[in-house]
Amino acid sequence: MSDKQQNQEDKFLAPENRKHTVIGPEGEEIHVDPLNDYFCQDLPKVEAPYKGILEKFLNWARAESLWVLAFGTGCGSIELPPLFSPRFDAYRFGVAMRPTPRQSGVLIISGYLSVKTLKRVIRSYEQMQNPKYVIALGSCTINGGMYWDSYNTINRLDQYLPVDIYIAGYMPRPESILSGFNKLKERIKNGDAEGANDYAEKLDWYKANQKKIIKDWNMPSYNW
Amino acid sequence: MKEIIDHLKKRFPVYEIGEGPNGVILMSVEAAKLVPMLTSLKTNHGYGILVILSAVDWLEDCKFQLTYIINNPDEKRDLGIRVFIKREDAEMESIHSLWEHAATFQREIKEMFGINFPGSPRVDEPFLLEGWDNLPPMRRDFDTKQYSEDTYFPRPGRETNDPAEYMKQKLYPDE
Amino acid sequence: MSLKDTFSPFSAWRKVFEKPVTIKDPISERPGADRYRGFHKNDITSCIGCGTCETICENEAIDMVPVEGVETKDGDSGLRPRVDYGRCCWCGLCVDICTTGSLSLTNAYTWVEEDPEKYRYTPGVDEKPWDNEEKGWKKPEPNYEFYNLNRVTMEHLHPEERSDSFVEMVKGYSKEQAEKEADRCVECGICTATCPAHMGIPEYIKAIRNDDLEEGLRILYDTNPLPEICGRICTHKCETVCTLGQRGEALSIRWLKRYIADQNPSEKYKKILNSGFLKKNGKKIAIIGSGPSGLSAAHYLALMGYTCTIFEKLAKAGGMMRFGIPEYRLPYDQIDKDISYIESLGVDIKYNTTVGVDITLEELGEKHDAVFSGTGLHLGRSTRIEGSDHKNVYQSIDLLRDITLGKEVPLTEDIIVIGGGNVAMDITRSLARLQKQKYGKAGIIATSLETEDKMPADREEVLEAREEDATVNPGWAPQRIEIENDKIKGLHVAQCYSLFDDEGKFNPQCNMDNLQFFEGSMVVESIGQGMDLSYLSEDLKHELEIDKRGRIKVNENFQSGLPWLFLGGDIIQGPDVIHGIANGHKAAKGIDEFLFEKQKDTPKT
Amino acid sequence: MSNTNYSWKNNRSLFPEADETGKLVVDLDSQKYIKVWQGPNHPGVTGNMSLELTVSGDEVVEAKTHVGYLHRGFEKLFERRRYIQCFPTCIRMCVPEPDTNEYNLARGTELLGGIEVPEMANWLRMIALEMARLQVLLRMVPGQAGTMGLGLPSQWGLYYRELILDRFEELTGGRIYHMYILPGGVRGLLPAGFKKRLEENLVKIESFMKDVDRVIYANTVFKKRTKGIGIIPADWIDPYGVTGPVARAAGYERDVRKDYPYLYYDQLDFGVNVEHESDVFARFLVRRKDVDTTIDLLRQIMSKMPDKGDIKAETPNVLHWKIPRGETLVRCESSRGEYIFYLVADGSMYPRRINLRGPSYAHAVTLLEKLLINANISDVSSIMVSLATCPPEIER
Repeated sequence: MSDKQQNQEDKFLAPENRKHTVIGPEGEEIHVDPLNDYFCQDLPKVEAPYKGILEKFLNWARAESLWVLAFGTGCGSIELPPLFSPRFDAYRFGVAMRPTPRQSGVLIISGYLSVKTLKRVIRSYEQMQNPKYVIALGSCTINGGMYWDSYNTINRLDQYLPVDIYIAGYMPRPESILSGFNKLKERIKNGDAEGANDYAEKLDWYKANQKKIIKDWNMPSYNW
Repeated sequence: MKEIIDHLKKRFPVYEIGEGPNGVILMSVEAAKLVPMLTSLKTNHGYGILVILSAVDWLEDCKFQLTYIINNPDEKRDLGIRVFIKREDAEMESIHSLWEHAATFQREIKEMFGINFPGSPRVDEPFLLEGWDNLPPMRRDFDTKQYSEDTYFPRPGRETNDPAEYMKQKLYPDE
Repeated sequence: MSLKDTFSPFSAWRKVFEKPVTIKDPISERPGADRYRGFHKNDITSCIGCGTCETICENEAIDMVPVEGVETKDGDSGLRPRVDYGRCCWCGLCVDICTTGSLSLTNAYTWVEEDPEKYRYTPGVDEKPWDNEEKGWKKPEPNYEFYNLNRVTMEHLHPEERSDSFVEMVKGYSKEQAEKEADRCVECGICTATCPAHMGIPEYIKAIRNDDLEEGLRILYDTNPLPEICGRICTHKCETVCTLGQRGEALSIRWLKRYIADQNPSEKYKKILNSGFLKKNGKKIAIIGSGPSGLSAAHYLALMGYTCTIFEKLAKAGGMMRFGIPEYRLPYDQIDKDISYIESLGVDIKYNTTVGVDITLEELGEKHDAVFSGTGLHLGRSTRIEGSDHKNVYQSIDLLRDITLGKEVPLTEDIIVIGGGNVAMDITRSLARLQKQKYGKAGIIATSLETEDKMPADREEVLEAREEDATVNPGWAPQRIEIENDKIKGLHVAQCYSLFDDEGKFNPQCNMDNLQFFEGSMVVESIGQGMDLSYLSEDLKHELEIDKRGRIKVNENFQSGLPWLFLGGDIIQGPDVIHGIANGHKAAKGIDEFLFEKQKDTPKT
Repeated sequence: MSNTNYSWKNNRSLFPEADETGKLVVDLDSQKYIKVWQGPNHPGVTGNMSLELTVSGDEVVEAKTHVGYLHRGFEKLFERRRYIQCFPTCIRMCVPEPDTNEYNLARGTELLGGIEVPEMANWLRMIALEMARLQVLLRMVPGQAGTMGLGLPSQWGLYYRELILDRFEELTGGRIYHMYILPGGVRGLLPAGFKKRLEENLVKIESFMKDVDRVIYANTVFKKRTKGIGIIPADWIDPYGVTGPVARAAGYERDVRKDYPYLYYDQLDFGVNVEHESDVFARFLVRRKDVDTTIDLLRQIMSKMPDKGDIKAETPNVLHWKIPRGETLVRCESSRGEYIFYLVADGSMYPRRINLRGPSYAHAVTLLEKLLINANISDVSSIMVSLATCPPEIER
């Protein structure tokens, strides 16, 4: 990263994330560089599959417990609560909602993403542990949908995050979403859902795209 | 209703008085007289609710219109007051001292139209946008489609034909 | 707070004993409701590719794309909608506005893909699992339309008022009516291709909506220099393909054109059309015949700077428009309005000059740089049945000409007209008017080979003729004219049940058991016209290629075998005003091209 | 200013001092306060918005709402859409209850364009609006208990809401986005047997509401956690533009259906549900009573509406419908309060300005920020839900 770029980022950096000095309880000065001290510096790695039956077993296990991050990013999130209600009961398919990214394996992008949300979504995605998958709901994630000419929503999600499954519909019904989960399971079992590895591999490309539109990037480049 | 209009006519330079299709009385007033007028309506005539504070960009006239719609809950009546201000360095007196939640409206208008309301709480903080570095988006000279195409670029692979043009190409290309 | 409040929540346990409400797996097969707005379906055979769905789509989700197996033809653009499910929001507005009713939404709703590029498809062409789904969103019923399917009624003079006078019977639209009618247009532009002159129909209708009639007139004159005339008597092929006609009544394109022309006063034409000063290029063109094609050619040539001279056989200009169409349909002052504008561009009309008699075609060719001939079809055709050589058997075309010229027309109290075309209706209605004027009542019967539903005349012409007390009795083949003591007694006819044989040749078949006799003392034949090419000398004819039907062969620029001779109008394309205008326009371009090439070839002196 | 639900007497020293302007001075470096972000990804936040809370212990000393995560620039998009094209867009301005958007925009367009709506269409609009209100309330009433960990009733509520959504699907062809009300009328008559099925659903919902009463209303924990929490003083109602159930819970008889009757609400017999305590519990109670009112209204509408009739008035061709120059204000009562559209037409095919002012615009920004001060951090989401915060209508 060039110095100029670094300065560019510093301009937006939140005050608490800038390098600063803290006075300790005994009066000693502690110099803090939050970006280095508080955040992990390791970049994501491509995880090679295990060999043979072990990988198959792991994939089966991964497919049958899809924990979804409860992050309603767009209007599609109105169909997520019914999915977990008694009528559609996604739990019986091994799909459950989790409140924090650290426990979740599936990120549902439920529709459009404004630039402001995209920033949070990227952060949430990067905080999630491997194996992780992204499901995109609705037209908006494919080619802008309803908001194709809006100044504040992205048009193509695949430019910013690796997407494993797209579900058509505006918004998709719970039944649709369930078949999306089934398809995702199939892909995982076949070992095709390699979104996370793709993200690790092409991290520079993704980051460049993300930074192009998030003009006040005030967080570490990659943080998990 | 007539009394209030007559009263206002006497005290303030109001013009363009007319009734909207939904029974809303709309009138225009000079920007300088707005706050005294709203104060008088609020304290003396029971117009205690600020329903909406909205801005309209009349690009062709080089003017911004600010519409204050206030409501009298006892008489169940709405009064719309329009103010026209110039588009260059647009600035308007803040009314957050009359209605506290006017600050939210003013903050949004500042961000979306670039009309400044000096003194309004948190008016300079971004409200809906983050890291915005272009024209205020609600101004009519900001082209949202162009911006979207340049920034978020649509998925390629689409092409369309105008039926009339296409038929010309196919049926009578040389005429 | 009471004890009850502490224990009451435990009643939730009651639910344990209730039947579960969970939908059993496989859950994704649950069908949507009958009206569900799911994925698109299109009946591509009834779709005409008008693109209205594309226009209304707020997300620009629909593209019009060419489809294999669908041909571009009159009334069908050959395009079909392709939907991008990266844009669609399933609001169903495209279905509601679909002019043909071919587009609908099914109640299928599950489509999962890994590849976002796959979400583009052409309904009805790309096979999808829901193609045979019957349920789903269709256009709501009843009385739910996004535009008016019915025309604004054009006011006519009442039959009683009009049946004895030659006053124009169609009143024309008022401003409100015209704007309301223009509002119906969906701006698809399918009509433009069908119009022989390819007029910018959606554009001038838009000008009416915007109340910018000057702009409208400019658009009209781009392709048609006779809007007053066309606005009244055009055969409006555009209206036959109008997409609104798929489910309702086609737009009254002709009347709207007339509205624009009527509302612009002729003295303003030059200013509006910006034709005050035309630079002359010094080249001279002769035009034979002042019919639509001749006038059209003269207009466009004059605009290009040529000096045009029209040679007209009769004392007035207009050709068939003036002498073949009765005044109640096309008033003479409207013809004069259009022609006087063309004359004001510097076009010279030499009246009472018959080419071939007063001046030969060869002479014209020598004196001018090029000659355009649009002499039209002015010879009547005879039925050649027994008795048709009687002196009281007339040709409609001759009678119509005489009516226009103000000559005394032979008239009796009972007349039989043979023919089912528009000209037959014109003469029937004209003679009925004259009869009313002379005898106080109409006694005229028109008969044709074609049955009522196959008559070539416009439907409204037939109905209006009946309103004016003329009898129209179609479906009879004339057999012979009964003559007694040298006077016509009537016409024997036999029922005609088929017009064409299996090979499609004209070969009327009659049922000789079903005969009828129409009484009458005068017969008018109106079964078609022929061309008079006597002005072409044998030498010239030799150099021209003439096909089997007697028509002279021309290239796409209407240039004949003689490079300096251009032909157009009825003699090339059959009787139709708008074709004549289109021919004239194209021939004008052809002449310009020809002379430009010629000038390039000749070395400058 | 002070809304002291909790006594600060014991640890007054922790509460920040106010400076001369009355603004609290919170010095984060003093280590007395922690800044907590609640949202946008947080189970206790309705929709996609965030609260920036500065807490001392578990008491909030400063709150800031951050919105804009759902900002799509609707009002800009309207500028380049024809009137009819605004409809699919406008319904997305409030996701849970889209019908009020449709109605307001259609009504505004009709008022400015001078269109008379057929009687049948107006009755059908009322059915749609009341069904929409019912389905939101079925989420919101049990959802209030969900904010304090009692998630079971909201799960039930979601199922009963599904029943109404099924009716919507049948009537309009869409589960969430109905696109039913368009300028000039509506998009379809009631399907055969609709009234019967809706009545069956209403009966089920009524019996469900009894369960809600047993499990939530008559629940010691719920009462303890909601009574006296989030009190809005009565004199805040007007200056903060508070409307709907929140104003009614403070003793104000405010209901657009009564005050500014639209459609045929003046022909129906219903009362305005009022409570006086103005706390979370009172707001819950108002909404709970609203469910009954809505069910009653639906029954009245079904019995009073005609069986058939025109569903749409004749409008100009929607592809180039020019609305004459004018301004209007349209309001209707949504489940959350007064829902207002301000329309400016400039005589072209495209609206000049359509401005939405939903109840959350007033409730969830200025009022919520003020209400959260002194509140316990565990009550934050409870207060937020009780104000019926709907972020998309703030951000648009």
